[in-house]
Amino acid sequence: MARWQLVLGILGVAISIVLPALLGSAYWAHNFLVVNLFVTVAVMQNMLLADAGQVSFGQGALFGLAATTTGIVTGLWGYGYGAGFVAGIAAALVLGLLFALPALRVQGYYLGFVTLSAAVVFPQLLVAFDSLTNGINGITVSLPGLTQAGRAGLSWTSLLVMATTIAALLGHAALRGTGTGRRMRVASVSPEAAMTLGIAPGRLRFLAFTLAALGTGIAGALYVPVLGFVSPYAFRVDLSIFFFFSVIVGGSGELAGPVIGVWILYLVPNAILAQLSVYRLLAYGMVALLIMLAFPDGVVGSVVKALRRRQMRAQIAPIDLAAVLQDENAQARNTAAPTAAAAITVQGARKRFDRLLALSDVDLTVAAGRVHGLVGPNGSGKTTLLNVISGLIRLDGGEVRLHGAVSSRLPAHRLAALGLGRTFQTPRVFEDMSIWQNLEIGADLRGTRNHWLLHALQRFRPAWTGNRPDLLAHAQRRVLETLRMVATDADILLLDEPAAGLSAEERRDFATLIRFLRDRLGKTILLVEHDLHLVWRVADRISVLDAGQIVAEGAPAEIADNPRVRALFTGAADAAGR
Amino acid sequence: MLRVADLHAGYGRVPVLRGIDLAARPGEILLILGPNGAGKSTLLRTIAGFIRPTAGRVELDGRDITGTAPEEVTRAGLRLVLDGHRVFPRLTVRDNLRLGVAFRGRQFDFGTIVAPVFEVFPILRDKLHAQARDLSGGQQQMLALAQAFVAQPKVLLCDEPSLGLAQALIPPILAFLRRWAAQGTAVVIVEQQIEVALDIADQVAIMERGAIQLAGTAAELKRDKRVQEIYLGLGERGEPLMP
Amino acid sequence: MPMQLRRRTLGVRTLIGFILCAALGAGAQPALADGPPLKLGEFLDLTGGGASAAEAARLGVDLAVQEINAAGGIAGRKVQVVTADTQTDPTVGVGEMTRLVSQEKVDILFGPVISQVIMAALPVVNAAKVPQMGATGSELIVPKIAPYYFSLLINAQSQASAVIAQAVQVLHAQSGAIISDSGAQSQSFVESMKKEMATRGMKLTGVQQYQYRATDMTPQLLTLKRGNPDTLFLFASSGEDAGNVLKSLDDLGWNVKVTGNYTVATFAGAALKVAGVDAFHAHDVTGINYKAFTYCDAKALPKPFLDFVAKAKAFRPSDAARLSLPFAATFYDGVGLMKQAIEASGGKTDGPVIAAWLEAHAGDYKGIIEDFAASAQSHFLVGPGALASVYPDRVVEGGLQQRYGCGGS
Amino acid sequence: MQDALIVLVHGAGIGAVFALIGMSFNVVFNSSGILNFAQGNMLVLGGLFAFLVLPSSPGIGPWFVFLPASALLMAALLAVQGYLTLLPLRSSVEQHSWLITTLAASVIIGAVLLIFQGTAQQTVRSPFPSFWFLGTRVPAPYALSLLLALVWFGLLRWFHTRALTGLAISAIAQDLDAARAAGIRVHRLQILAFAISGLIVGSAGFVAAPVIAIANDSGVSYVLHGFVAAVIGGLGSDLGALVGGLLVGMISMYAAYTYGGEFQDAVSLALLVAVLMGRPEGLFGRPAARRV
Repeated sequence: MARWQLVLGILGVAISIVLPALLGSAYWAHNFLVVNLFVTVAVMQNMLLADAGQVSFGQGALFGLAATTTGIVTGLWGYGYGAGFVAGIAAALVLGLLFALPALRVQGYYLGFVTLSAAVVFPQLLVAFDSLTNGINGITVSLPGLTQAGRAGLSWTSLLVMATTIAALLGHAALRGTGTGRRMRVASVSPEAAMTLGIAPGRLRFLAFTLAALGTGIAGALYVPVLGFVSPYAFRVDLSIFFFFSVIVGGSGELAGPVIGVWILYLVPNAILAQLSVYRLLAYGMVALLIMLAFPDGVVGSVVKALRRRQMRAQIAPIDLAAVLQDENAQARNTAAPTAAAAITVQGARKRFDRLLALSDVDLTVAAGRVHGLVGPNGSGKTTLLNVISGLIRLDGGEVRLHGAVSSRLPAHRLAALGLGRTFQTPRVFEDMSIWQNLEIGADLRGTRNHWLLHALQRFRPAWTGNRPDLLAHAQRRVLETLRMVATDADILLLDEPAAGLSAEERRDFATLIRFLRDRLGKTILLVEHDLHLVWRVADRISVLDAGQIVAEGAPAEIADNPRVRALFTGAADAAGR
Repeated sequence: MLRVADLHAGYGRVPVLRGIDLAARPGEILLILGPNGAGKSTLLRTIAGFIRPTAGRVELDGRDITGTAPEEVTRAGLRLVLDGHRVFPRLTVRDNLRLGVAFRGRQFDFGTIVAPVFEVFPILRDKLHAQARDLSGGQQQMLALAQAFVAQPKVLLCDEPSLGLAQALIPPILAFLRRWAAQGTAVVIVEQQIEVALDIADQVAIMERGAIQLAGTAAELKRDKRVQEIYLGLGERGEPLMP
Repeated sequence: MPMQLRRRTLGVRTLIGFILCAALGAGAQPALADGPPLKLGEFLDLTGGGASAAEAARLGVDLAVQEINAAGGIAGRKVQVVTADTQTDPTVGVGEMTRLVSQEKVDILFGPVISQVIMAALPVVNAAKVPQMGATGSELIVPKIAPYYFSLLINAQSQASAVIAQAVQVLHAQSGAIISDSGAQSQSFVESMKKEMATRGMKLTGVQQYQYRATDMTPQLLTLKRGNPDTLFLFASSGEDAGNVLKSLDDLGWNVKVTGNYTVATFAGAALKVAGVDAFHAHDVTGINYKAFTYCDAKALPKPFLDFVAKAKAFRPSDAARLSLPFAATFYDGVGLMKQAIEASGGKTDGPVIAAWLEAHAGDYKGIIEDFAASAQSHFLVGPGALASVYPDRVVEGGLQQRYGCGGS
Repeated sequence: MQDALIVLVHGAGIGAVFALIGMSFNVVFNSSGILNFAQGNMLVLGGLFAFLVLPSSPGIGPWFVFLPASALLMAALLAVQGYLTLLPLRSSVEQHSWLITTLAASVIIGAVLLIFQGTAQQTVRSPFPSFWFLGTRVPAPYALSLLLALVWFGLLRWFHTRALTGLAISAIAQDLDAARAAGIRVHRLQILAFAISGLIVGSAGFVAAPVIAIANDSGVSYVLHGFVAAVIGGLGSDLGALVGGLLVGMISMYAAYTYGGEFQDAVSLALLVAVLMGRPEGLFGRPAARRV
């Protein structure tokens, strides 16, 4: 799916640099050098926005800082361009890290405002600190060795720019194939799901800002040989806005989006309509407005969406539960027979949200290798308890132990690393990754692709790599999410209403899967479920939660005639309890 | 009257409703029963236009309103009272009521139109100028119902009106709905308080896993053995629950 | 479904529209100009911080070109104008300059009005050897790095000395404070001022900046007031800004004398609208202007400039009414000077030839401004001798200002 | 001390303009979660209207006639802009499109101003004389802007808590689903909210015309300061915008006084960062703002 975009992008970059040089058009050659520098920055912005979910309106400041630093070191201090290049990138990295700091505290457009502030103030500060930056006069840097045209009309600068831009595109595509890239996208789409997969979103935000700063910094350092002159007026806030515009207009998240976006927004007003002079700004605004009205998902984004709609009817290899269930390797996994040891112990758990007491003094023990059902009416605190155990919510009082060790003060991603897995009420399946990648995210936690589950499913790999999960039916998404959790090698599984939305037949299959996980793989399972039939069918033990308290507990047969349980079936508990 | 035919819907890709057929006639109360997660709320939200159905048809007085925006559905005369006593917390009781009637224009006298409400729920008159967030849960539910009442809909959908209410409050609220229906409104209630609710209902439908398992008049269903077992707690121990 | 279908076709249509536009746009660019027309590139900062001056420059150039074409062109060639907007952004400036010299293959260039932009574009101009006249004040632009570039503006140094001469000799000021906008032009003047004050032994009591288009400068002025300077040096990039400084002075009730620069005089019209003539009187505001745009006796106004004003008003009435006509006249003169240079060089437009001619003969040209001068050492076409202190508020026809010391106050 | 007072008085004057922009953001934000980037240029258009209709020495009569005209004109323009901004949001999940459409609207207004007015900054004279207060002559438009900000604050408060339509708009902000269930036409009210924000900036631009820069490129600075005011005060809170605007005006003026004009923006934006880091929901904001 993404490959044609990558090819298109790289071809666009290469042709735009080589062709004008061959034709000897100094104008287009220069324009496309600038355009490709901007494309590089926009690719980084795209990665930051779409892959890491970070809104930055300040990338122009990073670009400008790298360029200015390179200019100072090379042009004012007289060191070589190499030194300036390195210094420029280093400066961009420092500012990138400064951008990442607020990202730990604020997100979304608020983060946008913070970075926008930096972009507004940046050129003013360049002027204010003129003793260092040469202020308003700017810095002239002549690098004839780099800028003179060589073979086929190409200078070293144009080769460097071409290599950088292509590397940025390739790097972005490659990042998406790596575990880190996958984790980044997971953390951006659903931070809580990410944490339960052992991912620390804050760290990935830092990484994303750093990578973006690196790419933007290289582009900024290359600005110096391309323009030969650095001055504050080139790095006004408009530039930062332009980068953001380009990504959206091209299509946020699409590999080729930045190329198309920059071409349209830079070339249409500045080159194609350049003669219009004062009408140029109008053209810029109209182009952006019309594209958003005609292509709400950006140019490439809307094309991709249309193509995908056409592919909707394509055949897809279903996720075959039987294949997993019959796997020989899997059957050998169950090393230890169920012991009486407690896998999860909750003691005196208390949690309050504003006026609502969600958990009041909950005690719960889940034996290793067993399925423990947790039932109760809506709003009784079941999901809160799951969130507490999986570390997404901090307790007000009491504690949680996993295998005897206190866990309630550890963050979710640490618990995941310790072998705790969970699923969510709506399956957290990541739409913009292939089905296979969705599975790999699980295995990523163990740092290996050499996972028995992946081996067992190897024969599905071609089909699952080519297909995105948005074509999967709900039940299959549920299975996929569960398999992904299995791929993390978690030994304690928390399932949050897994049967919701499944048909009767699908529920039966899912019950088989739960039993398989317990009997063959020796997993401990805490099952929150409204479908009491399912719970009674698979659970070894059941706790009933109501208004934040455990009101009944026992083996299924023991508690079936408990009035609280009867009430659950009829719903009478809701009013009686309050 | 409200007619729903072969309705399918869900949240995103999660199917919740699987071919629902039902009808609600003026003057009658249709009670929809079912365990948590059966899709009752989804059904009401789909009828009211909040969820776009993937298939099927919703008709109001013979007019197709499938996929119509919720505000237009309300204006067409079908009013949903959301679950969890959803009122506008930072507005006063009076303003909440005024908003309920707002779309009907200005030719209505506020006093006349809310009089029947205050008769049933005098507490609302006492707290007329209090902010809704300062009301108790039960009072908020009364307000939510009153807000729907002043709109004078042809069809009223009510999602768990008794949820979170003190026991003593439930009968008057249900009685209010009964009287309301008697004026010629078709009322659909999703309820878990079946002992009480069954008594005021004319028709009953039982939902499980997104489909209607059983439907009939209240009298018929009261006699049905399976309903007695499961929903009225008259059955044997847990056994029938495990197919 | 029909809804979606419609949206998609709309998208496709828009896309096709853009491609067509792009194709037409590209096709519309004129081919090589080795034929008769002589191409004049307007390289101007039409948007961004330098815009109001650039517009006036454009008016002067366009008017001159119209007259020249009506009279048979330059060396028998019709003049064709190609306009480029630098957006006051060096990055764009380099691109536009490349377009002008390599795409449009212009023969001569006019503009810019911002030093930074020409600094960035110099390598391109130098390689193409196109003669150029702009209006920049930075002394960094010397013939060594810009051999074919001439400035119609007095350089910052000359301006600073004229301003300080006025303050010292006429006002007998021994100390001064500087207020300016943070724009490029003003900052380079501030630098020159600091140097010049140091050499003259004048005390600098404070320097403050305001953002271009600021409307309230009271905080900066309050700070400067604490230094109690004899005079306040004002460097503005727009008349409105200058007017707002005066208005803020009034708000504070600080009756300091104000010595302004060339811009304060040239764009005084706008400043008067903002602050009113009383403010000019109250602060005894002076500015620096080209002698050609000044008068002493209201009954003996300089005719060349008045003629220009009449022509400009007939040419583009609305522009003439709102733009600085002295600034326009400067560029009008520039085109005339360039014409003479080309015709005297046998119709050649090579940078080295034209530059050599201008260095040798610019002083001979008599336009509205009579005392042009240039040399191999300085490409500033207007020297300190061409300047005079003026009352910016005593304006008559077309922006002529009364010289300081003429007539009573 | 005297100096500081003067600076603060002027800061409050210009801060009132920021507060008005901030309040106009809130109306739109509360109804749709959109932040309208074009608001700065809309303010400038209000000022331009004053320039076009008021004679060079205006009387008080015409001023009072044209003030509502300016407000209504801008309301109509913003309704159109609102319609266009909401258009792609209905057909796409792309949550960034409004950002582009509003910024593009801002660019287009600036470009049209450039084409018809050139780069000149227009000057408007106030029919009201300046007056002396705490040792400084205060331009009347500052006082009028402050008055207008208070009036709009009161009007908005009344509108959101008394008027039926205003109640409906605040209902949208409080519970979107319940509002729709009550038959409130959300889309129309969102457009109406755009129009109301037009009333605010239209009147603000007209009243403040003598003290703002009416030029093709000055909108960005106003929109940014308005944003900072609204965000510091807490997006959605009119009291926040009022306090935030005055705070930003006074602090940026004070920064110019103490550190110099080149650090004016740096200081007010540092204030923004400081507030966001310490209290992300703003001084008077409620945590977790709702989106469209």
